Amino acid sequence: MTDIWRMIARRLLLGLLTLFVISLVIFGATELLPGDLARELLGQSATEETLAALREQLGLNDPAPVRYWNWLTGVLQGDFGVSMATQKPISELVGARLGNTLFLALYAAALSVPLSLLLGVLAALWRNSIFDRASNAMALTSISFPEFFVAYILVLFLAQTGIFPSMVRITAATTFGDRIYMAFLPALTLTLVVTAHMMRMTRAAIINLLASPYIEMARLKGMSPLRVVLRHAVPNALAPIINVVALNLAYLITGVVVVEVVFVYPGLGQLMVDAVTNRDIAVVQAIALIFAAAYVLLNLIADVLSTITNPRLMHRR
Amino acid sequence: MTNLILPRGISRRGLLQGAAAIGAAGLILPAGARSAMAQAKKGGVFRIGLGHGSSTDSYDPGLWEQLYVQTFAAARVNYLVEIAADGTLVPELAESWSSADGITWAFAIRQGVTFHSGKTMTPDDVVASLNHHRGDASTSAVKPFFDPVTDIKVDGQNVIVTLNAPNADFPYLMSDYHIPVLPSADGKIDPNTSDGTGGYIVESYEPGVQATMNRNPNYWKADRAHFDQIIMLTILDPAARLNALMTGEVDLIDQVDPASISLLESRGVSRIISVSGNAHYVFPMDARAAPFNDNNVRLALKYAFDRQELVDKILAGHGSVSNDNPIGPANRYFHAEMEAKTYDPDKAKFHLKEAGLDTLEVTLSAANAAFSGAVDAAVLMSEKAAAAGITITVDRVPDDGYWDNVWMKKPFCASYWGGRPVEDQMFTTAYAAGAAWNESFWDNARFNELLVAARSELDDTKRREMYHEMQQLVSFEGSTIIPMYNNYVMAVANNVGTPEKISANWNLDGFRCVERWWFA
Amino acid sequence: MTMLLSLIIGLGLFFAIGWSSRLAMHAVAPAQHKPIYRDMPLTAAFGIAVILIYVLVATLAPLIAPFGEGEVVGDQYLPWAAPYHLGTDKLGRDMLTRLIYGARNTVGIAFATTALAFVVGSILGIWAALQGGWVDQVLSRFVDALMAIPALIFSLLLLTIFGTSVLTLILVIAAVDATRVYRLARSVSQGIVVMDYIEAARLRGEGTWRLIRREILPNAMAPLVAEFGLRFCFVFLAISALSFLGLGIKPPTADWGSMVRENATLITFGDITPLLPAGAIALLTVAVNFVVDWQLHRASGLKE
Amino acid sequence: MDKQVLLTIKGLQIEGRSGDAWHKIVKGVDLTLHKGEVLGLIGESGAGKSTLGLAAMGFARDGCRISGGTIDFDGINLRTAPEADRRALRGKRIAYVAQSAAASFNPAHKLIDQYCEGPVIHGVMSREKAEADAVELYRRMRLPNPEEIGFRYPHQVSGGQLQRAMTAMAMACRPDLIIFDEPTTALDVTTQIEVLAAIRDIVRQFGTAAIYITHDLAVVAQMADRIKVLLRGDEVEEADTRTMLAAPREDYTRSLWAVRSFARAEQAPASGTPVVSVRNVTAGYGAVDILKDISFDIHARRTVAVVGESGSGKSTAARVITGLLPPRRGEILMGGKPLPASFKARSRDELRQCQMIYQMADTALNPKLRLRELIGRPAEMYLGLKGRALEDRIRELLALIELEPDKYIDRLPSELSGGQKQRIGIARALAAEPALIICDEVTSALDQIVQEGILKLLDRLQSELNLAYMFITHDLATVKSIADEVVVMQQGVVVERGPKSDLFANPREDYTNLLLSSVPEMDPDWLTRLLAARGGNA
Repeated sequence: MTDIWRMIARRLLLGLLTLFVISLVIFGATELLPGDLARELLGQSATEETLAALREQLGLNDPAPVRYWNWLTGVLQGDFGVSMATQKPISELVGARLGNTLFLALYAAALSVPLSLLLGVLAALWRNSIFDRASNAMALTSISFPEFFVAYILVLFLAQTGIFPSMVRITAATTFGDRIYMAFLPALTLTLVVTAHMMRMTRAAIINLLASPYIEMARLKGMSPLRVVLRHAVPNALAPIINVVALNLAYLITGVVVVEVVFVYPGLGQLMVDAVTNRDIAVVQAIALIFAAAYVLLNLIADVLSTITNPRLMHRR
Repeated sequence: MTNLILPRGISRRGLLQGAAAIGAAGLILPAGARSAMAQAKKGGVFRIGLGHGSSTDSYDPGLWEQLYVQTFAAARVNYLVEIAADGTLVPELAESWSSADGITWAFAIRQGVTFHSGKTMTPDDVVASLNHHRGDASTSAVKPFFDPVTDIKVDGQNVIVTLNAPNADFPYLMSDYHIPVLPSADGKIDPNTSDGTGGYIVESYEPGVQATMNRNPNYWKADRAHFDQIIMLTILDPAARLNALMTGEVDLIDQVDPASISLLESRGVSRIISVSGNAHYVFPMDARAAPFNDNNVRLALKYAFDRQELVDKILAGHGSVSNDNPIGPANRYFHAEMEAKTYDPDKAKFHLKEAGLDTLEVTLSAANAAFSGAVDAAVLMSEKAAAAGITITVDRVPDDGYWDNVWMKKPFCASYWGGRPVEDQMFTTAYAAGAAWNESFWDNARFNELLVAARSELDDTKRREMYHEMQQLVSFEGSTIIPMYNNYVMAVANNVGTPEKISANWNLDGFRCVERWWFA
Repeated sequence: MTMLLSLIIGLGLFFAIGWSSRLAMHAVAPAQHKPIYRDMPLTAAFGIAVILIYVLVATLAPLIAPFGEGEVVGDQYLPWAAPYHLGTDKLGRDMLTRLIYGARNTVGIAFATTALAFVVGSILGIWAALQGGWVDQVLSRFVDALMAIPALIFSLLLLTIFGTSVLTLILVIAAVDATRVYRLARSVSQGIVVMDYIEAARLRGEGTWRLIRREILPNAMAPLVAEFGLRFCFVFLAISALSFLGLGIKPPTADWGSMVRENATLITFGDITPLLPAGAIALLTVAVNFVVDWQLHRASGLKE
Repeated sequence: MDKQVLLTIKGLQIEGRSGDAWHKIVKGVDLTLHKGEVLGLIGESGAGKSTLGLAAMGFARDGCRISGGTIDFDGINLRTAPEADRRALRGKRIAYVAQSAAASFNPAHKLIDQYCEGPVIHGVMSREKAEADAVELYRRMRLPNPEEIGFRYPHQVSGGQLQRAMTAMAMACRPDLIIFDEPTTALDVTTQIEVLAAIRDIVRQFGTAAIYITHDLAVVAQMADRIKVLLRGDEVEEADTRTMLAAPREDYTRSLWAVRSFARAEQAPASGTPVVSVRNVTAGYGAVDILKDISFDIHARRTVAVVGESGSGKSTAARVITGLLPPRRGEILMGGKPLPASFKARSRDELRQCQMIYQMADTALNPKLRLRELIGRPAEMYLGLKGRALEDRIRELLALIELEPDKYIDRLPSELSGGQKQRIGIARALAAEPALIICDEVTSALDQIVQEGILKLLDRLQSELNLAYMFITHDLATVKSIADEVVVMQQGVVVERGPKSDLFANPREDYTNLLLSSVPEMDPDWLTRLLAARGGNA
């Protein structure tokens, strides 16, 4: 167990380093973006005079390293600052959106992970059968359409017929049940997008193991095909499966801006695009760090789970 | 000014007659009946889905710049004056205004109006609200409006504004959406307040997502603000907006994708409202830079594309051809008798030859940030120009940063104007030499001279002549291609009632759908 | 009923194309490779046929297309009737022509992008695996950091900075993809560098470049090719998603991703026009992956 | 042998698929097994012994099919019985013990869970009873800590113990028949003895019939009542063990029996400067020393065999000499001059002098390169050969290793047999024209007849080319046939070293003695005698 704690500690440190690098990359990139916050806020009607006044007011006239340093020292003290555009604390701005994003990600995961594992296991069990080929072809088809397109088609069939709402309107008063109902279409869209990948990896990971001597041994012990796959193959295929699930969960958190736009879902992706468009650098940084942290943490969790489920790593000689 | 209400299946004439007959008979309107002529009914939750709005939107009026915040404001606040649906200037918080010389303007402020907070609105609040846009520290987009203002002071129930030069149209400027009257303390307004004197009180607001407002029970206008509640949503994706309207999740959407208009109409769940006004799409050319410094080149380009095709394909017919004229048919001094420019490759070639050229190669930078369909419009122009020996290379640039990197930086690009209620404002803003937003960098001595003269000319006929000459100059010597006036196209659920006349001043009935419209 | 009918027609086409292409390839293939083709699954034969058709259409686009790429030939949204067999788009350009040129541009760009990503990603990945130590650590940590930034938003950022010419589009998507390729190439190579033949080559005193090129790369090809197939298809989707966010290929260049986007609203009304470019992408994706699956299956040697 | 017949196989044919064609693996074999009898199946790789063994369970591997003949197990026709019925037999009445217990135990589950799976699923006994039973069988298999060992994961248990645990698992349902598929091949000789003894005892105790598959005659001699010899899917002959050993009828059987007879002529004593000297080398990974102060010399035209069980450090010694693992202390001299510790610092000529041949030709040859490049590259690199000269040299080398140049020069390694691949490894080493070749277990993955060919080739090349060999092996038979000097290693220490004849005749150290005495002999009573000599059955 101490090994695991050591690994977690080491990975967390590395994760912090990653976050630091990302904050530099993002800051550098936003610096390179043409235009600045003042320009974006005033839009077409900006004049040099008003721009200068607004820049002064927003503190955009400091040199870039100074602004980065100020931001960094703030973050190190746990203060992500205020949105320069709205003067609201970033924690407040991002908090609700983060909750929404996590809700949608978990919702989609709750649909897609069991589904893809089930399909993957069945495809491996009945490999080369009609079921296997059909599910594979369907999975491929579902990932080969752009996300927004999948979303529109779902809206056409499921929202225009009045079964589900075509957009998500979440307020503080929305009940959990309503949320589940309203967010069904975006969750389903995401499910269609990520299921294929997870299913194919699950199938491949299991089939990869079916040539192992211990699988043959299990069959020679008279175990049924289902038991062979579930009891003997799956536990050993967990590491790659966990990894691909983690990767897709990270995607569900960080990569869903298009689905957010289509379903008017107030998540972090849309907020980040807004912030990039408006050069609201503090917000961009905060969200980039949240995304990166989600990615790092999910990968870490995946590695820890892979370790825990692997007796060779858990129980040393 | 025209007002086209295009109900599905029923001709406009038939509709008007039918509604009038019902009204005359004094019958109770059956549910779902057209209600254009009916009395506005109170009640209902009006849900608006707009293709604007960002998480960085703020309450600061100096920073308002798009339809969401503009309409959100129209629900919450009032202005000194209002542009009525017919384009005339009518009182709002100022009961009247007057000036003897066009330099000193007195606005008589209405009494007995209260803010949502319960505070009474006073002339001091008006002064503070105006001063928010003045001075070196001001970050307001309309600061230039106030540059000629030398003084603003309270005189009893009046507010006196003094200018440094006569301006006959100054009261019109006070209708600008940036300049609401907000509560003040110690001579300053709080730019981040949600308070106002308007018809609705903010219940919740999440920038870039949605706002919920409830009717102000103490609203001083008795015949306005009919809905119980207004919910404004940001729905950036055009298809999502259409879906929301078709599934009954919103009652009004803006920016209907021209391609979908006929399809939407055939669904029968909503009707299209298309309002023609002064808004226009433009392609400014940098008059200082070769080859655009030669008026023959500019004329060649003006004859080298098909304006009607742009109206048909980019606006799906919801607009009209413009003769490179920024002054629209809704303006008072619109010059309708100018020689019309049509697609004429021979004429374009002729002008090229005049400029000493056989062929011409130019790059047109466009992004849909300039206006919806700008890139397609550029492509269509490029296609047609080829016949005149003109190669227009369309450079699609990112939406992001368009106004910063392209507009007024690239010699030939796309842009738009919302139209201005008065000619002077339009010309001063975008065509006067040295004006901050003179996007074509055009500098015409005669035009500049006329502009100053017309501003203080009080004789209407003379003024009309001056403005006509100026339009002629812009059209045939100017450096801006203005192919079309674009209608404001919106779609509403069938049960939304609208006045017969819908303002062409700005989109969504001059932003005032929130207080002028009702549920039938 | 129509759905059932089209399903039957679709399946029929699939078998017909798969069957005939397998026969054709079997007939054309050199003698020692004949068994490969006789034994190939129908899906793979179908995939190869589809890819060949696409390549043919792409290379011969100017010859096949009835009109010019950006040519406005008539009114907008004309119905499917001669001479506009698939109707016209919103500017009145011939849809069929746009689709054909779209094949050329989209496939060309996707190929260039993927190829670039693979050259850069796999060379760096193999190098990192081969060197180990701090080279590996620095490269991998950096790639990790880049991968932690959502791809779409990262591309958005880069494209906004550098503009959206075809070249920058290729470079940016390739840069984002290269990180994924790097990860794969590295992990595959880590399995190879411990092989005795790599040790033998090192002991022989071979240089790094030769180790990468002759000793490791040929053995890492199978999974890299499989990934190539997937990445290749994701480029269309990336372009499409970017075009959704207002960036993408410049007009009047026809490109499927942008075409899907341009016409996407129509799907809301059940109009199938947007299905054409989307279907073109989907068909190619499925075809490529059928072939990749087959190749992987052959490479793995696993008898199922 | 008039006991009841348990298993009858008649005219069995099994086909395997390669690409799209089916070819015969087993070509009509008959087999009869009585209750309680142990049948030894012997043959080289490709003889079809495992396939036949699995067919006795009514099982064909993926890609194989039983295409003819009958399999009758205790009145049940295993070819026609429904799959469910066959599944019910497997593990319950017919059990299987695989070659590599380490690979055949599922790494995800504890030993006892895997033990109990069969009895519980087959409904033979409850989980509690199965656990108690497991402890009992572990005890009988003489596993240490029988109460606890079941609660370990496979990777926590040594290879010999795992093999015994697997035998116990096979016994769990008290089957009528067990198939042993090379159960001791992967084990060290000293461990092999214990496992053999345990298997033999338990089979006898329960009176279980068994098919014992192996390529090692000496082993089968200890275990089987009868022996059947297979060659490429055909039966060569069958007889009871003693008859078979004493008087094989067929030529092929006799050639199998004769394999161990090769021994190279005794060389003159070493003299002059050694090609390579290992001087007081201590080396290891991390904080652990694998090698502890070892020294030995290798002279030209002589073969030094480094012998030891797995983990003794013999391969590490090779890595130190090649420079892959720089030593912590001590040095390597080549021709009397010290070599740089790391191969990266060595000159091209120093690298050329010392070449290596690997155990697994499959992983030692880049599968994507043709023989031309595999063999030609060292010649091109070290000797600067190009074009015609290079082509000639490659052909010369192919001829030297007895492969027809025209036929093989453009082949890929996958188009060669195991022995041919190993020859390519030799040619690649020769192409560099080295002074020393390190042979790391080069014959242990090969069949015995092929092994002999390789050994003879190496012997011939040594005298023709003046080579020095460092021969790393765990197989004492190989040592006996090819070595001039022997270095015995145990746990990183050189236990004993000296000329082969001395060492085999008078081992001075106990460990050397143990090693030597553990090599099975082709005498059916050898195991019994040895166990008795070592102090009873325990």
